[in-house]
Amino acid sequence: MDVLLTPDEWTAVYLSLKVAFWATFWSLPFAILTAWLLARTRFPGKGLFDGLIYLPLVLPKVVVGYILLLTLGARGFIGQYLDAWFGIKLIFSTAGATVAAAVVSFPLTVNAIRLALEAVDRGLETAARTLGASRLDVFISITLPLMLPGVLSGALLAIASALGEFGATITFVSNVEGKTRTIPLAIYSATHMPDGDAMALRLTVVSIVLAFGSLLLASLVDRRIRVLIGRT
Amino acid sequence: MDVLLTPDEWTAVYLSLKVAFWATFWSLPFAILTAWLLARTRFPGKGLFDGLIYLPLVLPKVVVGYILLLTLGARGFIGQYLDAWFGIKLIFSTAGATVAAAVVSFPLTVNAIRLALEAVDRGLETAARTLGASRLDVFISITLPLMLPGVLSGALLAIASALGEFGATITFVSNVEGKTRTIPLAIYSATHMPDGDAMALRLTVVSIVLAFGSLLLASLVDRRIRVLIGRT
Amino acid sequence: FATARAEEAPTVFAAASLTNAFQDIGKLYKDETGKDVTFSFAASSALAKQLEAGAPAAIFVSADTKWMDYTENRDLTLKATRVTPIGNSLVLIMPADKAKDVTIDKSFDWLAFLGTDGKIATGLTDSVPIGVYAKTALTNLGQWDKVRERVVGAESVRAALALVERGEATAGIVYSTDAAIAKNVKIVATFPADSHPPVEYPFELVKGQDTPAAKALLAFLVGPQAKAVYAKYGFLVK
Amino acid sequence: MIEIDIRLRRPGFTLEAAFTAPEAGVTALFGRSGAGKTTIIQAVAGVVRPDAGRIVVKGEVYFDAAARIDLSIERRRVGYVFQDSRLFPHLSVESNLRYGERRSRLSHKPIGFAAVVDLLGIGHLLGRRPHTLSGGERQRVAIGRALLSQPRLLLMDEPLAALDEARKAEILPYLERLRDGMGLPILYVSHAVDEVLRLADVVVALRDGRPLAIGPVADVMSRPEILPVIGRFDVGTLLECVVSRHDGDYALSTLTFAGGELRVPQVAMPIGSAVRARVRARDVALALARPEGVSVSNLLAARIEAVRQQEGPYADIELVVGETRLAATVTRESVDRLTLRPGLAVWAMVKSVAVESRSPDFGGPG
Amino acid sequence: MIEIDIRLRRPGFTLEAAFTAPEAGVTALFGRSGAGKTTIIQAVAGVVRPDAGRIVVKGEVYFDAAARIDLSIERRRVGYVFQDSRLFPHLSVESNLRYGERRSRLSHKPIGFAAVVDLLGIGHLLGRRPHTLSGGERQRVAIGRALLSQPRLLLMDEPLAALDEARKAEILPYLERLRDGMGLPILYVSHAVDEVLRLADVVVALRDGRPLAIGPVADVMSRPEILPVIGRFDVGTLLECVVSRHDGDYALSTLTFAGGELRVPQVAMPIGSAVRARVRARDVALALARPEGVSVSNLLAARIEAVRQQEGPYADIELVVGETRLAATVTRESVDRLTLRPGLAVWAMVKSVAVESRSPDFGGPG
Ligand SMILES: Nc1ncnc2c1ncn2[C@@H]1O[C@H](COP(=O)(O)OP(=O)(O)OP(=O)(O)O)[C@@H](O)[C@H]1O
Ligand SMILES: Nc1ncnc2c1ncn2[C@@H]1O[C@H](COP(=O)(O)OP(=O)(O)OP(=O)(O)O)[C@@H](O)[C@H]1O
Ligand SMILES: [Mg+2]
Ligand SMILES: [Mg+2]
Repeated sequence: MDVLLTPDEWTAVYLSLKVAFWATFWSLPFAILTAWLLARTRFPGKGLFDGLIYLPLVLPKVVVGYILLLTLGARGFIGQYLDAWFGIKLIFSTAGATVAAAVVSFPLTVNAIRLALEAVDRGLETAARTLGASRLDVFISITLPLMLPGVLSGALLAIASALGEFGATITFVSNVEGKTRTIPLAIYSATHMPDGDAMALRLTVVSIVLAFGSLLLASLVDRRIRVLIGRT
Repeated sequence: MDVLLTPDEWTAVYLSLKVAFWATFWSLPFAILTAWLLARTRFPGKGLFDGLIYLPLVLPKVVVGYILLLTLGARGFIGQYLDAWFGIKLIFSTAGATVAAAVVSFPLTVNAIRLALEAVDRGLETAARTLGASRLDVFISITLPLMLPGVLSGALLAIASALGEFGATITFVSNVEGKTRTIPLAIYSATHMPDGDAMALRLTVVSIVLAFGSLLLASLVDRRIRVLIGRT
Repeated sequence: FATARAEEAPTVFAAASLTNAFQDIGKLYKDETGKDVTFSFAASSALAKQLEAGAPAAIFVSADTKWMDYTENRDLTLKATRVTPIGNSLVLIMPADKAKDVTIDKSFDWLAFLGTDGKIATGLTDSVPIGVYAKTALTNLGQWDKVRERVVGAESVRAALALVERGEATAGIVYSTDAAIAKNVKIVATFPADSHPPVEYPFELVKGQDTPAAKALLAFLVGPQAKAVYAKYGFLVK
Repeated sequence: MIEIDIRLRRPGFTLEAAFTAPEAGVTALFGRSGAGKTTIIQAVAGVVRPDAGRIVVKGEVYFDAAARIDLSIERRRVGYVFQDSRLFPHLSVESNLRYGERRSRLSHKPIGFAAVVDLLGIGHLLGRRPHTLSGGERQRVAIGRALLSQPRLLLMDEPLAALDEARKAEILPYLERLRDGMGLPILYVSHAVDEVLRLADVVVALRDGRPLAIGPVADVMSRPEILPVIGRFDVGTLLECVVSRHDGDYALSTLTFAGGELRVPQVAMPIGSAVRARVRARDVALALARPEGVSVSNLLAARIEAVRQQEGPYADIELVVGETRLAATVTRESVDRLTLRPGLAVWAMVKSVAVESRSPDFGGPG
Repeated sequence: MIEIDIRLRRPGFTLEAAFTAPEAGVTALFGRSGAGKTTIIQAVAGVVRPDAGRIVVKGEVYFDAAARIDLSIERRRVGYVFQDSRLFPHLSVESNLRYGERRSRLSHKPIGFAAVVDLLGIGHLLGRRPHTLSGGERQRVAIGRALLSQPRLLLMDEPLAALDEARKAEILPYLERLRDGMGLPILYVSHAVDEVLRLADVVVALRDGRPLAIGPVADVMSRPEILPVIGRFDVGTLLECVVSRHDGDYALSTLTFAGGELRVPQVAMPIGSAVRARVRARDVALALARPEGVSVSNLLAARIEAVRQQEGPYADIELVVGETRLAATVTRESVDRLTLRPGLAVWAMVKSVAVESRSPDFGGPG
């Protein structure tokens, strides 16, 4: 395989996948919860909350990264406690890259899930409750399966945008070899080298392959889900 | 108002709004068409098409910008004809910034619209056709209104991500004040100036205000739509 | 669609690190001649690629010689017009409250200086010019292999500076000009001039855009009034 | 003429239906749940594509697998009342009603908005959104919407199931008028025997996707093989009659049929009109001698043709009145007590008669 | 005892309903489309919150606006068959059926899976997804799902409207058994008078959100003010009877009531059982003298109490048979011809009788 990519590049690919996977994995439950709060509940300050969710999308990613630095960096006003209490250092670490990817993709995930959630017929939820299911039970047994295509779509967007995330990552965790150097960072570097075109191209192709791979996977899963929930 | 922002900053804000608006405006019909193709039709190569749509999301924005440069730049294999035939030069132009923003936000818009489209009950479309409406008529009179929340959500995402777009813009159309220097580019420039921090902060706040503004607008419109289509 | 027309104010493609100096000089030029200048500040690489794609800029100012060579080699800029009026030096900085002066030479013990977890912030070491210079310098000092895992590459020199300002990185390698304008950081050492190629900012006219106006502007950018501004921002003026 | 001859396979279900329906009349699709009634209607509407076969409506080929013709849904101009009402949630009731009306290209719209709204009693709902309607209200709007699209063919899938008797009693005569006055053919699915008997000219009884019996309603509804579907109490005889006299004082009319006369509640039709009268077998009692002093006003001299004992308490008696056959159901005990037997002359006492408004002119079943 | 006393306002509609339903019996909600039937059921299920009032089921307070009690839907343990079937599209038919069953906390489940599947004839559908079901199949699964949740109270909103007669005839006796054998109270919405008469103990007739009449089914269904709802042909009398004899040869049973005897198709109940017999007014003919040699097996000596001429061809006759009142409908012409008048002794010929399986023990209406 070394014919195709250098070991460094393989490292970047591996790291990208890891970051994208974990960013999506960890943010999904929160995204579902957030989407549920936005779609199915009313609470004071909901408008503000709704706005906050979209912020990472509106702000330049570099600013997002800078805000992460200010808050979650080792001297950040949350980061210092993470460090002091749990010994968690996000800055310059893969974990930090994951957090950056998760934050940036969060609004996309929430939006996709929310749309799917709003499309779930509330009459079915009511029917489930008359059959003795609690709210939580209804959510797990009815709502969640019915909104799976949306969750999947959200996860796909999350993975895709995590794979493409650059600005927030580099600003927050910088580029440490083997720790935070994801494909976009490698590509960015390559495009800034006068002789980097070949490398940039290779990595771009890898990105595309990964994207198609995840899309393919997603559409396979999606088809199965659709067959299951009868929306073929 | 100059108390708040310098004229240069106002220019950036105005430009950002203009770019975000037109990017969304022009891409929306294409996004709707694409979503419709993906959700309601089958054609050979659909998987590939589906994948292509998501590419701008997966690739680092700098690469997207670079690809735009290669294709739509003055020497690009499409750009040269744009120039020769229509006298359209995208580089340094607001139009180019708009194209960059539109390309980057396209997958998000398509995804949101597609989810909404898939949630539209096809039984209603069938019913409309038995009442004498052609496919197009059905789409306009039934499908489109019913998926409006999704279109709105897609437009919001598009505006938000256009407001935050940096990498593709600076790579494709450079950073020219009054033409392509949107808020994110202005923030970038500000961070390279000694007294830039205050300016960067001001512009960040402006971004946030704009985001909340568009969200507020969207949620007002959304509520009206929901009342209209009886999904309160 | 708006189109860029040739008779408009000439556009100067400049490395982002020149932002503040050029904006001042732009104002001086307007005062002097009544004419406008348009600047586009971005990474040298992005600008070079835009030139390659046919961007109608008049003057290209790169943050290193490599990208200027790149455009020259592709016949995009006019080699004959190259001037290198300004340079910079590489310095080691630390947060002001932790600063302790050191001397950098081949025997300097970087690991001891950084402590167990410490990091050095600079630009991306394979692409961002400051990072490339830093890597070359450390290599020439025979230290690169020891510290490479401690080097964090930021997207720009400004981002590296921020990491030091915030105290996230123990130290940083930046240009002296950046260090001069930064708050809360202190220069603790300057890299020996022989440890890296000279930091230079070459200026060239873009091929096909060498109008009298562009030539006049280039002359102004390397003229005495401009040099005063460069000096003010800490550049080495030749 | 409406020709339907289609085949369609689904996992565990095969539809194979061929029949011809009258061009201006009601064809009832009858059968138990899952028999394929909705599927046939969907095929005619173009919502479902049969695997093979032909569908021709009034000379226009809707579908022909061999000739690769498959007319698009909207060009079939059918008014389809779905089993679920399918109102457009984003449109007001009025806009729902107008949806098809606006799209109809007829310059003269024979089915008028005001008339339909009035008939269906939905005038007070016009400004409302569908999600605020009750089940029956929704169904009425759906019927109105289909009618107002000025269809060439009406497809009705259990349209009246959710409605109360009083509303049904208002809508049925209107459907009869549509059928008669406008020559609008109707394919009608219903489980209600009353509705079918009242409206239908031709009945297609389906079982498991295959026609069990096809033919004029009078024929089919009295065949024993469809008893499981209609339930035995509703067996009866349809008599083709002519209005011969009106008795305004008592609000009665006299109908003449081949074999006698019937006195029925006044029918609003001129003398000489052809009507169809339905006599349920269980509404016919027998007497050995002409009963005197009874409230039953229809006494018909009859002869017993056949006596069929059944399981349970009942026996089916086949009578001939003049030239007309008449079915009666009595207990087996009565058969023995009165020694009813073929050939015996008896009096049939017909207590109540349901009268349909017209005589059918069948398109012969295929 | 089930106490319902609720008020609820919507634009253009106000529900104000107070009634008490028997703890173990069927309460039918009767009324025209839009009368508020579904709204009442939804309030009991907790799907809709009344503005004020109380709902108490079997001693448990479901809702009490004053005491700020509003039991959550899932804790009400109602089995709700919705007007639209609301099957879970992502679950197989079997999983739909099991959904509520699994969530029921009863260790002994009195309503068995196999029995319900068998009754509803949905065994062959268990592996299917709801979107492949026909309308009637869907509704049957919905009924099964509600039953299997082992409810404390069954709410049925037109559950049988989409079903064929034969299926109805199978399901109705099962519902009767549930009612009788398990003491399961049922709130039942239906437009079908037959179903209501057969199942209901108490009828609540609604108009425009307000009860028009509340009471034992025999009472309410014969009141003239509800005629517009049920249609005049279905007026009748309910007789409380005791099974007194079986005649196996003829498959007949004899019922005794206060005033005489009726011979009816054999009922599968031991001698001495209380049953309810229903005689439709239009199934009663009158004779001045005892008719001889007629197939009608029920001849009751009666006296005319009242004669009410109506518009149209009919007159309502109120008879007394022994101690029991019996309604008859004859033509006005017959009244004149036979000079029927109060006080006259006549014979009532009752051709057919529908027998319900048990005698009601009403929870008195509130
Ligand atoms: N959201 C709403 N806004 C206004 N009116 C409503 C709303 N929901 C229901 N209604 C009205 O309340 C009344 C009662 O509705 P309900 O569904 O209880 O009727 P129903 O008796 O079940 O009728 P059906 O037999 O047609 O199902 C109807 O007139 C209906 O139009
Ligand atoms: N997608 C499908 N896959 C498998 N079987 C199907 C599918 N769709 C319908 N069926 C079956 O086809 C048969 C006919 O369905 P159809 O809807 O025509 O019945 P119907 O006569 O209208 O019944 P009902 O009176 O219950 O509405 C049913 O047995 C149904 O289960
Ligand atoms: Mg059907
Ligand atoms: Mg209802």
